[in-house]
Amino acid sequence: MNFSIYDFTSFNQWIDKFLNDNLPAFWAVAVEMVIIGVAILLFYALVGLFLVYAERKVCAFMQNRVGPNRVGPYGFFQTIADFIKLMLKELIYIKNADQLLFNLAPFIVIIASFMAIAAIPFAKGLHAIDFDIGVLYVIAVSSLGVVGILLAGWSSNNKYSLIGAMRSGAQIVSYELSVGLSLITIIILAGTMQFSEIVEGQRDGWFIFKGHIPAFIAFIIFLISSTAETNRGPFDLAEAESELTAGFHTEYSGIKFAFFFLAEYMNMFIVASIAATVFLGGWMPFHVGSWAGFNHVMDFIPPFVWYIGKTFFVIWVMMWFKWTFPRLRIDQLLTLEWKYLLPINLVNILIMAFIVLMGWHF
Amino acid sequence: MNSIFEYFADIFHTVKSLLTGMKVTGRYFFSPWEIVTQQYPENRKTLKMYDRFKGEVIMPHNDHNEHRCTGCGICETACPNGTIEIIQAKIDMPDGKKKRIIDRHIYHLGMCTFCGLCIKACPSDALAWGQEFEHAVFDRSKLNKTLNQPGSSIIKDIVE
Amino acid sequence: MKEVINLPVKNVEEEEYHINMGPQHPSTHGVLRLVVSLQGEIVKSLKPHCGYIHRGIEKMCEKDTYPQIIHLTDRMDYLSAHINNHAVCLLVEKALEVEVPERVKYIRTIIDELNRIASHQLWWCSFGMDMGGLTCYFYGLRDREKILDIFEESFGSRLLHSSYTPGGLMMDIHPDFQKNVKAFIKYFRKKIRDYDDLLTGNMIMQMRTKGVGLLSKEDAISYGVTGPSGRASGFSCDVRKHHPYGVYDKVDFREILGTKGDTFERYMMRMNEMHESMRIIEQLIDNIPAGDYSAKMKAVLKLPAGEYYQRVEASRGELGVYCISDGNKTPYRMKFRSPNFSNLSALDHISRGVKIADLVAIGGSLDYVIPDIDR
Amino acid sequence: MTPNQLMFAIFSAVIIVFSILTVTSRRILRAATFLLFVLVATGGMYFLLRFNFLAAIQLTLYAGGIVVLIIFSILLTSHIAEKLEKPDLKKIIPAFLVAAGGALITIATILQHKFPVEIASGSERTNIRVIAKSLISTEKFGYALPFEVISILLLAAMVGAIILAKKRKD
Repeated sequence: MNFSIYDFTSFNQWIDKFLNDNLPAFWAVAVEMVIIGVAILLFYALVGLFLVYAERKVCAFMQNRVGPNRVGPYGFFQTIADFIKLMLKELIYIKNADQLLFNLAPFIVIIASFMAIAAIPFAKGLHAIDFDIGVLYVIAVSSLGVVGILLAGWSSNNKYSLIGAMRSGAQIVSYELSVGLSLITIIILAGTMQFSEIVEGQRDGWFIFKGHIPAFIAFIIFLISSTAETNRGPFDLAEAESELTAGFHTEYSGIKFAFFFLAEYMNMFIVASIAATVFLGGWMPFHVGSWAGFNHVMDFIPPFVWYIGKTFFVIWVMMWFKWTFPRLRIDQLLTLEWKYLLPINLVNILIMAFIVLMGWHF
Repeated sequence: MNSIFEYFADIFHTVKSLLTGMKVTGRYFFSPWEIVTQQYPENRKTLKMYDRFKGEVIMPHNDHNEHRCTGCGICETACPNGTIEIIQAKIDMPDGKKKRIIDRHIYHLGMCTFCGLCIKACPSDALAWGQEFEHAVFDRSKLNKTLNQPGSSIIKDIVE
Repeated sequence: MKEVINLPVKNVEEEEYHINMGPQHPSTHGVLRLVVSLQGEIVKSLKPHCGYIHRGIEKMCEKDTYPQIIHLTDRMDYLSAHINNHAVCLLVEKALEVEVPERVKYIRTIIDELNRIASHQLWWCSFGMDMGGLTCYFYGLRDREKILDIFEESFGSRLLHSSYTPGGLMMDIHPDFQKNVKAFIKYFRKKIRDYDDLLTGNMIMQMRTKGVGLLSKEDAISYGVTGPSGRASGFSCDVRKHHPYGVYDKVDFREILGTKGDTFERYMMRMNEMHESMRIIEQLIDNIPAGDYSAKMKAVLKLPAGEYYQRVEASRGELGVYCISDGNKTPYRMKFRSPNFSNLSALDHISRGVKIADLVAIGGSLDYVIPDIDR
Repeated sequence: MTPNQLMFAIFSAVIIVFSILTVTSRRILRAATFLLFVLVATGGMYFLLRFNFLAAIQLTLYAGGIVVLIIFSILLTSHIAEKLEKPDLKKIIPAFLVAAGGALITIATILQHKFPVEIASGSERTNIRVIAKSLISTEKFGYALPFEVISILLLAAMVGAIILAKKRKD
């Protein structure tokens, strides 16, 4: 066995071989699936807990505060305490709600985000499924999450929830377009939808640099529209606190609320990882042309660290958005999408296609 | 043509204004020395209230366990909320006359609105503001305080 | 033939339905209940229901002596507590024909203006929060703390001071008062730029507020909308200018008037008033005359029988105190004309046809304080 | 049993159970939700067959698009307490007969076909590049013309929808 933090391929092959040697084929596959499932679930939970903590610290520092600082050093275990509290909290029974859908909704939301994380490459060889349609798959799966929000809003039998759900429906359906189109801009440049190939294509330079201005514009549009698609401020109309109390999850409590909460942060993590992978080179280190020494130092940093660093940078930018801007109104939200983002995006795709045709990219 | 120009001018202005806002939050994010939060229980030792801080009404006693309150009841009438209750006792003076003195000066902290009228009204300056501010208790009856300490007496030179 | 599938025909887009905003709702800034009838997201009409924290302050005044009334007026509009106190003090002084020392007038004016700034800072916080920008809340509170520290140093408490008495002040200002106020103004002039960068200049905020919640001058007058909200519509209603009290007749300040009367104008009125208040303070702070901090008053104040009215410019509008005295030490009847009550009455008129999000913004721009409405 | 067979069994069971639930549920939003499960399971079936592109399109269009649209319109039109009326027997029987007849014909047709035991290696067929190339190819078996025709049709539909929506306003 040859374990290396720079390339997990041989490690994975070793596990695969070990299982196949010792178990019948069916059980080998089953055990592999369980291992991957548990690993992703663990990662999911840990990242979710950390993101909640990070969000609180980031917003606290932006607001001249200290943030959580009571539970553990620098309040590091605050989210774990919150999680325990949410687990122990009573699940309020809503009398006139549609119980089946009410209970189902948080699961749909969390399953959708859980499915999307499977296609994301964390490092070389650390990749659950490497679809040839990776980007399309992620777009497809993440579009399922809105169903959960709609169901939650409707089945709570609460007017605030219903308004929140309707806003969210209009918002996500229209912003999916921009997310898709801005990714298509890069797909044109990369010539593939497979995540591993997209990352590999950025070995000699990240796409955001390779694609000149159109790639940068696509990145900005992706940031804006993915912020909207994950229902985060300033696009948090679905749960607009000052207008709709808590929007679609007004009636949820305890662990069901925690699911929504976790799913929101994980969706943020997923779109940030896509942004990191597609625009910022995924786990590829940062290289500058012919500076061999510099490039060598960059290579020394493990790919997983590169991936996590880029992802958290994008997440930090999204948090920065949220804690700076006031919320948009629903009509402004749609104006932004249909009048600004979509036309710019379409023109951007054309320019990118032209650049690729002429071979002007690096 | 003009409308196209406006379209892009709009985008430019919006982006500029948004970046201005982001500059503010971004600057504070990277300047943690500007944090204004006080970490309360930790800074208890260094936390100092202003001299005039109205924490609660107290009755200062001197070293001989003496106070200045004559029990006249002016503070009781001055108080708008009925926070102060004066319970008087009668003692026999050496010259045979009966004299009324203070038995208990009861102060209901839970009802006090800290208006300061009692302190202002007191003719013998028996009352003052205390600096104590940690008033939280589990039992409401603990908020009913007797201001004159047990066994205390009035300072001799106070003339009624 | 009977229809088998009875497809529901009710259409939320067309049907009018009601939601209760409040008494427990983040945007009503307290326990106010707005019964909003909506069509989709459009507000058709709304009905404010007040009285959830009615405490009977006017009735309570009838059993209290005049110095005691002061501490009740703190608790009406708790954000401009000093200004409320000032109204009652002026009323008593007017009735008793007491001339208060010049020093008291100066100090009262400075403190009133500081209080106005503090109140507008808190309004800015909560307006930002209503718009969804939570960071505003902390910046506003951060700067407000400085003013509250100044108050605490001089008068011992931060929010409800009761530091004015008929005839003067409860206690003299702290020796450091002038130094601290000047330091604050220097500090705040720098920090108010953050406010402009973060919210005023922000395009999202401007798009959400410009042209929304229009209140014409005529309507402002007929609804009795005063203060910054009224002045945004061009209704010149600044009591400080028209019926000066304190030393407002000696200072040079502008009555800021708007023209359009939309949410953004109401926002700008308060932002500009903060600058104007700082100007007033700067003119006065170095010229506080020496002297007594209170006029000689009788131990028991008895107003001559009659009716008295005194108005002041509170931070949300014109506060009027109307008092009937029958010559006793307690008033026969006390009536407060609170600015928020009148301002709230215009809410239905100006928010018809706007979206829920706009209703929240309009509510924030009217800046109502519920204890003042309910009294 | 291979894992593929197990997954096939799971997906088929999900499809059958939720299809029946979809048509028998009397709450309309529940029916729509069950339909979502059916469509997602169908997408899973495509993944099983390694028709990755088709599976993703199934998820995007049917599960993410059409079901969301259905749910969204239900949200706007129906109230939570509403239930569909119980259909009477007179209508159940013919409906059942028609459905059973359709199923019989389909099954009979499928059974006539001889399925090869081996799964076709088929990397050529499902390769995303091949699909993309044939979509925009103008040669024989190219889909450029149908693609453009459909886009014009969709454009016309969109314009029509906008006009219809505008008319209702005034």
